[in-house]
Amino acid sequence: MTNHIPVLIITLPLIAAFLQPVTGFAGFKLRNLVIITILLVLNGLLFMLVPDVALQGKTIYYTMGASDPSQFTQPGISFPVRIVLKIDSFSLFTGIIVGVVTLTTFLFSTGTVKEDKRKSYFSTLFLLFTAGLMGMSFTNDLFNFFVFLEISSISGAALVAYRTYRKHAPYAGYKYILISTIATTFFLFGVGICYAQYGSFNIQYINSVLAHSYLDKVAMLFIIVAMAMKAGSVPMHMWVPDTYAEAPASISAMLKASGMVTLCAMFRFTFSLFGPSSSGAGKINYETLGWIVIVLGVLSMFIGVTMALIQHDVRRLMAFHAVSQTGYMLLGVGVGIAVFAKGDGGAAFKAFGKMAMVGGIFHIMNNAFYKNLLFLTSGVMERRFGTRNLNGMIGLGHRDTLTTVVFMIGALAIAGIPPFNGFDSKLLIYESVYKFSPVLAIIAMFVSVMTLASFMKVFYSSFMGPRRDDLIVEGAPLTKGTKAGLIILAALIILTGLFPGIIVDGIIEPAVTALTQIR
Amino acid sequence: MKLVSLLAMFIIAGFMFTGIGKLHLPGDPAGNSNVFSQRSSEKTDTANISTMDDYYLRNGQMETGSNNIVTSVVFDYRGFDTLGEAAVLFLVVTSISMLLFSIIKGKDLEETVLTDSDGFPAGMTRIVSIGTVLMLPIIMAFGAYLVIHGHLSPGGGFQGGAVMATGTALLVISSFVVRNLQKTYKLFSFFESLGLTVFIVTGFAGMGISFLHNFLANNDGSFLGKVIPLGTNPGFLNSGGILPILSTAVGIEVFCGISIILVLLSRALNARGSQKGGHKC
Amino acid sequence: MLSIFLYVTVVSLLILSITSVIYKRNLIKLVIALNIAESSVNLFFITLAYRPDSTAPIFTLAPALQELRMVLPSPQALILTNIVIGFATTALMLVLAVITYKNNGTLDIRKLKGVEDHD
Amino acid sequence: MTFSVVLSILCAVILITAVLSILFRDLMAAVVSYAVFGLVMTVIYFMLDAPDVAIAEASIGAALTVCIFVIAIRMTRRREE
Repeated sequence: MTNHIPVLIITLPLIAAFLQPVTGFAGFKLRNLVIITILLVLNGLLFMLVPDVALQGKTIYYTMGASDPSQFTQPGISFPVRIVLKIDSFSLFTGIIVGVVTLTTFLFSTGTVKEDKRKSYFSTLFLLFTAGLMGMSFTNDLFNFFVFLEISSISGAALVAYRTYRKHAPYAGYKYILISTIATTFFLFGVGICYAQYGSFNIQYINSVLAHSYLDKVAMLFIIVAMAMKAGSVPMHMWVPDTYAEAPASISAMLKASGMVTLCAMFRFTFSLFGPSSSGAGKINYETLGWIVIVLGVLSMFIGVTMALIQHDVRRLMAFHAVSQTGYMLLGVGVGIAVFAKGDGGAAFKAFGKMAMVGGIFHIMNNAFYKNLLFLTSGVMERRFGTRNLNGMIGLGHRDTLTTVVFMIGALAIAGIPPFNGFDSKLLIYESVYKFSPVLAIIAMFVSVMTLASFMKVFYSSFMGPRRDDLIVEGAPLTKGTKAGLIILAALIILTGLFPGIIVDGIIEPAVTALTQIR
Repeated sequence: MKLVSLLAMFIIAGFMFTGIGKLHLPGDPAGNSNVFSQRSSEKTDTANISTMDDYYLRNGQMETGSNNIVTSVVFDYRGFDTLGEAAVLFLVVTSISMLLFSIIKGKDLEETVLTDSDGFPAGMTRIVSIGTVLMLPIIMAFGAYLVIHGHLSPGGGFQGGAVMATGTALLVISSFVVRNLQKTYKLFSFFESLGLTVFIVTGFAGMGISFLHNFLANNDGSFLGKVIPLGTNPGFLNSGGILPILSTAVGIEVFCGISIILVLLSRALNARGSQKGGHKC
Repeated sequence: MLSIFLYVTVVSLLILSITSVIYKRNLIKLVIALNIAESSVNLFFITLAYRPDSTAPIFTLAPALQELRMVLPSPQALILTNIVIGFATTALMLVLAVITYKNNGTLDIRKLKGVEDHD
Repeated sequence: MTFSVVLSILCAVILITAVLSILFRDLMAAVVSYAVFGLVMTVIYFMLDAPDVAIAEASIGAALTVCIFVIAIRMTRRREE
């Protein structure tokens, strides 16, 4: 059964979702238990793959419906004719992010989303969201990726609009699906152009015969624009604050995970699809592409953090920080792309480009954890005070010790303060980017300081101050599931922060190697 | 902001228009243009094949036992996409139920329809009602034909299910509003779930070899496993392996899913308090 | 000649729909525009699949010739999937637009703008 | 030759109906225009040897999409502001 793990990871949440109309009758406790079990099994399956894939560098293929699923192609032909799932270190890394985020988020949502008739729909959509993100991580087929992109964006839009009684929630959902549909249309155009030239949809096969023609560049433009739009990078970031603010807290966290997966996919398309093919040297100008990514990253960092400073709405503030943090990853990986295919035989890449990429990719993981934690705590704050406005919150620290502590951990991590995980990845980015261009590193540090200032504002205004029980709308203590979700995330942040070497050597470094094929 | 996006749009348009001239044009065939040239009689012939589509055209018929190559691509070679697509429809039906049950409340669920003396709905003229009653069986039969003959003639699960759902649309627009929404919804929802479950269970049934493996095809004489001759032939209904099963499952799922969407939307239209601002057309 | 016509139609439809997404303000009109974009993608793929003097990839209907030419099957299969996905997206967008109208009393993006702040 | 002429006329019809369905300020008229768009698209698919896609487009693009559009417009307002 072990060689069927790739397909099980995607189909288990699908089956659970399809059976929801049946299991939904069994009462909500059983239903939640079933879903938590499935998410735990998913995480278990993912970590079962770590020794083989990440540590030994194996690549696992799974060809749907073939007589020998572990082969990439059938005997006698050089191209795959069926859909292939591919698990290498990079997709495993993406899958682990999705697994951890979905588990903790669902644990959190068991206590915060009201148990009523519509909760059954909520959990169905949540499972499908998970399946979509897992599929996006593992598929090696462009059209299959499109299908899973649609699954994740449609379920995301419906979940953003979950609280239809709120005035603007449906409009936020509408915005999200509008942007997603435009992005998927662009993506499909890019896929069509690739297909027109190579007659295949398989990423690895297309890369092996890539001719770097003019049409390839057009296809790359379409695909990368689509992914950047979906990940919420700067020119198309306007939907992010509205959507993240109106969604339930757990769904904001899931949207963030979806953005991270999209970003990972964008990097995979840059390197594994349009990267220099094995047949010839790269003719696409990677330095220009890298600089475009860097400029997008710097703009995202700067605009995100400046807009965040003036917000009074806690969720919009965090959403703008999400844009700003995306900038760090784009900066790190952009530096990597810029020095990726330089004429010096990869010396510059080995010197600092790879470290920048490790920093950027590591930051994706760290960001997924602490941003998730911050969104979840903002959910607790919103629940307590019945508003998202910072002016209406004061003195929460007197009641909710756990929330205060985990918020503090998350805020320090996002600002890059030493014992937490944000520091490790930011340090990698600073060091390597400084070798590439000192100005960029200084901008990145400056943005980090502004982030700290902004989160101190939130901390002082909502957790400090006199105890005001009259402002509290809902005083019920947090349920066990909610607490478990928060504690797991906080523990992960601290552990990653204390032992970054293990994570970097075990997961991140193999992921970067799998992406760039440069050891 | 608008100007910037428009500018970006024009840049992309420029790229596209310049790209058109360089695209593979439908005049010059990529790969082997003749389907049977130098085709050996083995089940899988891999000689002289240069693209994926060539492979489908030359081997699809023998490997999957289906005369319609599009169906064999949809349900066999790229069956996982189809599973995802069915999941998208299920997902949208779930979302729409979730969103619309906040508009449709209590009494709307069992609202009875005004009928005239013969039991036809009073909303439209008699011509529309009787026309609906006459058309409905034909549409349903055509849809069912498309689903069942998906591996022989144009058609398949999606098309058949969608055609059958136009029958529901006809019922909706001729004001045959469903009497008891709760029961109808549960029925449709059950069958939708059933279709999807059949699909995924069929996929897992081939798991001894791989997910969605066509384990029934070409088992001579047994259930759905008839071997069909190479080339033009009238086709046999009991060929195709798991394709007819998957096609039927998807057909049921699409029919029920789209029906739920239509029924819920029409009930939300007639729900109390929603007439304000609406226009008759 | 023929193919250029089809490709120009595809690109014009895409540009038309994206431009109207940028400039139109009615939520339902935006859905129509996106549907047109989706149709343009579908036409693009079907055009890619086409070969002159060929038959549809269905052996039941094919003429019994020695030299049999067929159009490419896989883009058609993908477009079947895309059409259903497009319908699903349209339905969801329309329902969201309807509920937005119920909550705010307008479908105009300008009037919906700027209301997201504090509440 | 006839094939090319018919196809180019249909392409022109497609473009005209698409532009009309964007320009009409009466949403119901826009949707009717979109229905014509879907029907002509069906004919084009059939001419390009894609009968499977043509059936799907005929039932979904020309019938069901229009049906849900009409319902949605009846639930909101008919004219653009």
